[in-house]
Amino acid sequence: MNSMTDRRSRPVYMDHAATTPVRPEVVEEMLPCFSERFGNPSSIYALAREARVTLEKARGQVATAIGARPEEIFFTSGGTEADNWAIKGVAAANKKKGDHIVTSSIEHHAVLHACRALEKQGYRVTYLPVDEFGRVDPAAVEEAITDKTILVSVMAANNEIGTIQPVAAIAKVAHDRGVPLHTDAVQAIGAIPIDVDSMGIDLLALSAHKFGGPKGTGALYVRRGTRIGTFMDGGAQERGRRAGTENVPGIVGLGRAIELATAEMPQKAPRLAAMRDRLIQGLLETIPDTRLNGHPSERLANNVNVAFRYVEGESILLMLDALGIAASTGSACTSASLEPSHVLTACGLPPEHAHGSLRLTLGPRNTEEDVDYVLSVLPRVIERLRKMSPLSPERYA
Amino acid sequence: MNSMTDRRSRPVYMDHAATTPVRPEVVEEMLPCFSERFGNPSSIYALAREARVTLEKARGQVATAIGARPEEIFFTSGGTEADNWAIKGVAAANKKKGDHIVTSSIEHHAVLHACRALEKQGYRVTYLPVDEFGRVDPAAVEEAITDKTILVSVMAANNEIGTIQPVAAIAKVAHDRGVPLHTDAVQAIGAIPIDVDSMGIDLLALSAHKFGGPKGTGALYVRRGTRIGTFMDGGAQERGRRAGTENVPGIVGLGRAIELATAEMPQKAPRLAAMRDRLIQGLLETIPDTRLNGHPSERLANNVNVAFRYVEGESILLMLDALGIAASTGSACTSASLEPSHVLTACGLPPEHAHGSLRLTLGPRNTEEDVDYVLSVLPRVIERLRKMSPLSPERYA
Amino acid sequence: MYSEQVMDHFMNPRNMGEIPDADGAGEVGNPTCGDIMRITLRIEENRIVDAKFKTFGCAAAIASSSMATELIRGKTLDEAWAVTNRAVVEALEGLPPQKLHCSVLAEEGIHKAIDDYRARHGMPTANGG
Amino acid sequence: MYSEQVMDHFMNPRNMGEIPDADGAGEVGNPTCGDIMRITLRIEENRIVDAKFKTFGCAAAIASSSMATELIRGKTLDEAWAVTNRAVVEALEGLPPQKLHCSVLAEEGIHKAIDDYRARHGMPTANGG
Ligand SMILES: Cc1ncc(COP(=O)(O)O)c(C=O)c1O
Ligand SMILES: Cc1ncc(COP(=O)(O)O)c(C=O)c1O
Repeated sequence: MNSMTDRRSRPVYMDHAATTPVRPEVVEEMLPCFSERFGNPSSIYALAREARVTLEKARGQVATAIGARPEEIFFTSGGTEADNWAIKGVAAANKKKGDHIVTSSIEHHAVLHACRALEKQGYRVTYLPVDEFGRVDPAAVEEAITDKTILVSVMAANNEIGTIQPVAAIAKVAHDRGVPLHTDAVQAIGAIPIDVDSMGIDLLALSAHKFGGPKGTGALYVRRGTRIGTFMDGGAQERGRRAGTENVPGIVGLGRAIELATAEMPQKAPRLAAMRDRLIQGLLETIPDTRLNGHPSERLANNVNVAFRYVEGESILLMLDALGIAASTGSACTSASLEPSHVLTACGLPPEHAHGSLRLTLGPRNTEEDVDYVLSVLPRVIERLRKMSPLSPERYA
Repeated sequence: MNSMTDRRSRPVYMDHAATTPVRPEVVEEMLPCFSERFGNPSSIYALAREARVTLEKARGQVATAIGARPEEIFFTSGGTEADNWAIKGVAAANKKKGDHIVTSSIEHHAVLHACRALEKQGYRVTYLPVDEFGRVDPAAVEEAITDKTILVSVMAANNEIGTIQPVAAIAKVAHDRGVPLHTDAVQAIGAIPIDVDSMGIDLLALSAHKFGGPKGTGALYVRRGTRIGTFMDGGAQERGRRAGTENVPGIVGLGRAIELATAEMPQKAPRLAAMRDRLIQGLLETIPDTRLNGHPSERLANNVNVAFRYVEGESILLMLDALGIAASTGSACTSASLEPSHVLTACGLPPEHAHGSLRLTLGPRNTEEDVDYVLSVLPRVIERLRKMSPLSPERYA
Repeated sequence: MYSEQVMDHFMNPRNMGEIPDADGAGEVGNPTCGDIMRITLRIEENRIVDAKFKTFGCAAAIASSSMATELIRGKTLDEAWAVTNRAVVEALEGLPPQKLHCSVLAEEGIHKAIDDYRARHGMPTANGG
Repeated sequence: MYSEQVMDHFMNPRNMGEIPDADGAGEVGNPTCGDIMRITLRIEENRIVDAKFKTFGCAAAIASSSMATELIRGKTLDEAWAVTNRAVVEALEGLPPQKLHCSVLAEEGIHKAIDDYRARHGMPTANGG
């Protein structure tokens, strides 16, 4: 089938929720930190003081982006570490107060598996259900909180279906019961406005590679006064709260990337949303037995997630790849697994529909032609796979 | 005092134990991973498969460098994470077997503070003393091991005084009692030959930025069959044992750097050792009341650590800095602290001598002229500071 | 991730479709796990003269079905029965560990289709039916 | 890390040395902590006409001693007594938090040297001696 192997000259990358290319401006700012301004920020000579200055500049950039104070920002090796630290650190520091955590069933595995690790140590965790669009109900959070609850952790926006959570409302019910709120904002930074004060966020995880920064760098925001233990023990870096020689180039890249991403958000988001809506509408119109996963309006501007019945996601991905389109079935981390997405299942999708789901996540480099190309190619791919499939509308009729 | 503020045109960097510049060959190999081959290795399309291939190449490079199998190498965010994971991970996985860890009193804080964190959870830790040269006695390890011992952790070479430990002998006594051995080899990689099999190492921590690789990347070697829990929970990266999107550029840099460092070691080490010996001899000869810290022969080829009586380390550093020389008093991490180095204290140095210690650590870019310059400048610095000091030989006579 | 053979059989599957009025048919797997294979056979004089598949599943599942049908075409029923999942994997130049179950599914599908034919003709079947 | 004032007073310390046959002398700190300051004073008609220091310690300790001796020169004993560590820090344009104790040490050193003078002359001292 030759029409299925024609690659376009320029590949279409539509998996920005998995990772993004580092922006050239960001690489440029990182470069001198490798071999010239390479000092260890903990040392005291001039070379090292330069490194410290760039580090603190980046801390300020991150703080500004989320409305925090610089001394509330702690650099980590990425979103996963930030989530692990937030959850395990709060748990360890509040042992005397309680042993119960409230989270949702659609969190990223960085949160879910950190919670499972705590359960093995005897902590109790409530995994709240979501509605068909993937939203957590603040009233359900309120009900779940007990005298023993030490943390509520609900993500700002979901990585698979792009659903935006009512974080401010959830923070409010948590605070009414004296419980701090952690939010995994890895997908939200640069995509929706985040202000830790007005939203009532006490801890927030972010990751540079999701918004044009480098992989392996992230941050945890910790509101002043929040009780949290250390996760990485060792040297006195990050005011004694996160040990390990700082990844100076990565942190410099994070700072620049978050500054650019938040500054450009007002212009970028509507453009992405328009492309997103054209994609969603086009796919629903041209491909029968297709439904939209996630929320129709409370959704990230760059997220398209659709379920095609009777076909399986990985084979869609590989055919798209042969056609030069990079996409995903869910979170990249689980591409190797056989289980249907826990997020789609939590939204009530039957496993066989979940298996046939495709995620396209747009980025600033995507063009209208990219959208046209996907809309022209994807119906053929689905048709071809449906022809191979023993499942069919008749069979389910 | 003008002679104290003349900087040389080329600064002399002699703090390679704190960190090293990333080698140009390494940066070159990292560069395409930022914006071109930027795929998330967990995805399945071509761009991501490329990333996975480079990742696995790096894993092979690291494995080869220490005589391990690729599937025994797990990438981390640096030496601190590798040490934390080794110690906390083995502790968590062996709760039923025991609750006792044997380590030394001169470990890096990444090991010591991880142990302290476990003590707070109820584990027991033996911190073995060292002799005046900073060596751990394998017989003392043997004596310390009990039926409840689950791990022995002794560093391969010390970061402050450069003392090389008898790791193979220590591994033997640990194995005789069925206890696995972890070694912090952060300072040893590229400096002394390391072979996990012939040395009997079960877990090993390394960090790229100590041998010409980037900050924020390291690895933990875990011998097949070693019981260890996860430290970072989340996605299925690193075969489900270390979650978090892989720092592909960093890992690629680590792979190339370790390959270069181990290949060049036979040529480089003797050259560094010759410069080291000239420095040590020159300083001991020209500056009275000076002693060598660490072992006279079992020492890293690049490490000079001397105690100057009657003066304080930080003021030496700052004067050297004004003269264009970057050096350290001990581990960079503790430069901000007021306590004398725990390593020097463990070697039996009285605190006031420990306070007056200076570490110079050489690297491949250092030249004989650098050595000449330090030898010409340092005696003046010490003399000047001693003139300011109320302490003196007479006072202690 | 996948060998060239897998990619070739996935992108250009052999024997895709369904034989009308097949002499033997077998369906294995279930949609919950994301894998269903339907094998249909045309059998003449105890020999498989045509084999087709329809598969809902990943690339490995599609390639395994394609390769399995190729391997059994022209074989006697006993010969076809002896085509193991290992033979399918080898012919595909390997499968990733987490995808080996796809080749098992292909073997099971063939067995089920052959058993279906045997049952229809009153011959003894694997599950004694 | 350090202000320009600190670096200036560290690299070019004022009043470094020891006044022979000083009218008042005080030593504070201890080598275990890595800080010793020795202040010597020449006092005429209840006024500090000369002040010198010798310090074993970090740059902040040296700069604090240098600045403290500058601040008390020419002052009466009561005026000099009133020079607080805060005044030293301000004159130095700040010290890092973990180095503030150096300025405290300087204040203590001055008090001790003044008390030494007072004790020698039968005047009441801070610790009632
Ligand atoms: C919502 C969410 N949380 C956490 C993570 C983990 O971040 P990282 O890959 O930087 O560890 C990701 C992405 O992988 C994510 O999408
Ligand atoms: C011996 C030793 N162990 C561990 C570390 C920590 O490594 P990293 O800074 O990469 O976290 C260092 C250096 O800082 C070290 O010298």
